[in-house]
Amino acid sequence: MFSVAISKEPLDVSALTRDFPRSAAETGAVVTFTGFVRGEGISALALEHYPGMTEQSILDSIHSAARRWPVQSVQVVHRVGELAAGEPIVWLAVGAGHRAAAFSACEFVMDYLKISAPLWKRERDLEGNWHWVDAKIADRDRARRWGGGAIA
Amino acid sequence: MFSVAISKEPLDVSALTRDFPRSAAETGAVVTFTGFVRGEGISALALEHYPGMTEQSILDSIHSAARRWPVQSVQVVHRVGELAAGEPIVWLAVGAGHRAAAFSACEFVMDYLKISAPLWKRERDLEGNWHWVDAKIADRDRARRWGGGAIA
Amino acid sequence: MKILFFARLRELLGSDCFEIADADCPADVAALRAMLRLSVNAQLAESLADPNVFCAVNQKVAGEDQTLKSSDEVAFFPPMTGG
Amino acid sequence: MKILFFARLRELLGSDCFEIADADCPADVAALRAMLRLSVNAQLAESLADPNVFCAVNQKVAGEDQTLKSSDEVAFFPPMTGG
Repeated sequence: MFSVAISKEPLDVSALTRDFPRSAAETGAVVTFTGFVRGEGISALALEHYPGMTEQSILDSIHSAARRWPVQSVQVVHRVGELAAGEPIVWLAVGAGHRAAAFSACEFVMDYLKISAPLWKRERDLEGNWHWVDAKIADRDRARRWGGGAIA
Repeated sequence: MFSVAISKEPLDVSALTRDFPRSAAETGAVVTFTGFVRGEGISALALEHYPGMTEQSILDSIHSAARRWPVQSVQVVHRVGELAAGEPIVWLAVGAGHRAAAFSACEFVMDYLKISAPLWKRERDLEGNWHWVDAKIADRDRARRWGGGAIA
Repeated sequence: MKILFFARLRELLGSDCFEIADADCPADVAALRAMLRLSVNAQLAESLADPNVFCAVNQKVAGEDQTLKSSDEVAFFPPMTGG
Repeated sequence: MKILFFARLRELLGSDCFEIADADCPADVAALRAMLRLSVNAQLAESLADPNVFCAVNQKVAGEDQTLKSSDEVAFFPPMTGG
């Protein structure tokens, strides 16, 4: 059960957590990641995506993770549009039999989402001016830890 | 904000997720782990603890993680008593500025909780007989990945 | 043939797409970049020359030598900053 | 002086604690294990000889040479299986 959604509405992390699919017989571990807008020096954040390609790209990262670790369910919801400080940007959950697979797959999908999903952030500074956020070299290096051909 | 609780009542993971402390200015990442009773071949699970030592031991693991990574808040709630298949056993959340610290600290605390917190599982098989669960060598090896002196 | 632009590139273009006649469809991505650089403002032209600016063909990131046909969906965008 | 037992060891003892006279308080953990092995059933005695069975003194895991006094809280338990 792999699912990806792009949402213009605020993410209800508590409801997503409650409804995340699990098997009472087989799911021993669920790892979630939630990314939030950090309000340091900014008054708002806006996210733009490439409809269709963004969803497919995240799904590709999930399938790539599922070939590496025995995961049962993976769900990603990514916010777009304008967000205030403290709002969730992205929620990701991985269900697996055991925790090692759940932790690794969750971190892997986030690392690849960061460098491969067409999403772009702009920040509004405290004077009200919008600036595009530069991509981080560190994100690319982090994703490379997992070795080559990860998205293939 | 580090907190540890042992609960005789079922864990409400959704409410715990909703109430987990965050700073709108500084928290960019929250990683959670939830462990569940896997129902394969068992009809129930029971957990016993050492009141006082169990809480302190988990808190020691949290402090040890906080010395290694810049985390802002860590919360652990561990269930004891009798549980049915599919019920959460443990919930752990880590809030940090960035995801790398949140992922590492979350996995570290789980690894150390497994080998250092006085908690013991019994399983009831499908015939109704209770059996103590043996400790896994793999858990010890997993915790050792983090290097020596981790709990010191 | 519509060429889509996203984020900073869209702002530089002042529009989210740029049209070229189907008959003018270039042979590959490199040729498309070269053609576009002659038609857009200096700042966007500079961005199109940047190897860190991606080209996607039919919603997959494409290399410079990927061949093009006029029915392809082509897009240019800067490095991703989601998550 | 009360010695606490948990999990499988508690079941083998048939009780969650074992009392010894304060005056009989052994010098260290190794001496306590040896003393207890003479007082309990064979299965529990075997477990107490197992180096994988932990001894905690005042709620901290203790080595065999840790000295004891009669006011210490001492506990024995098998390897942990929580989480």
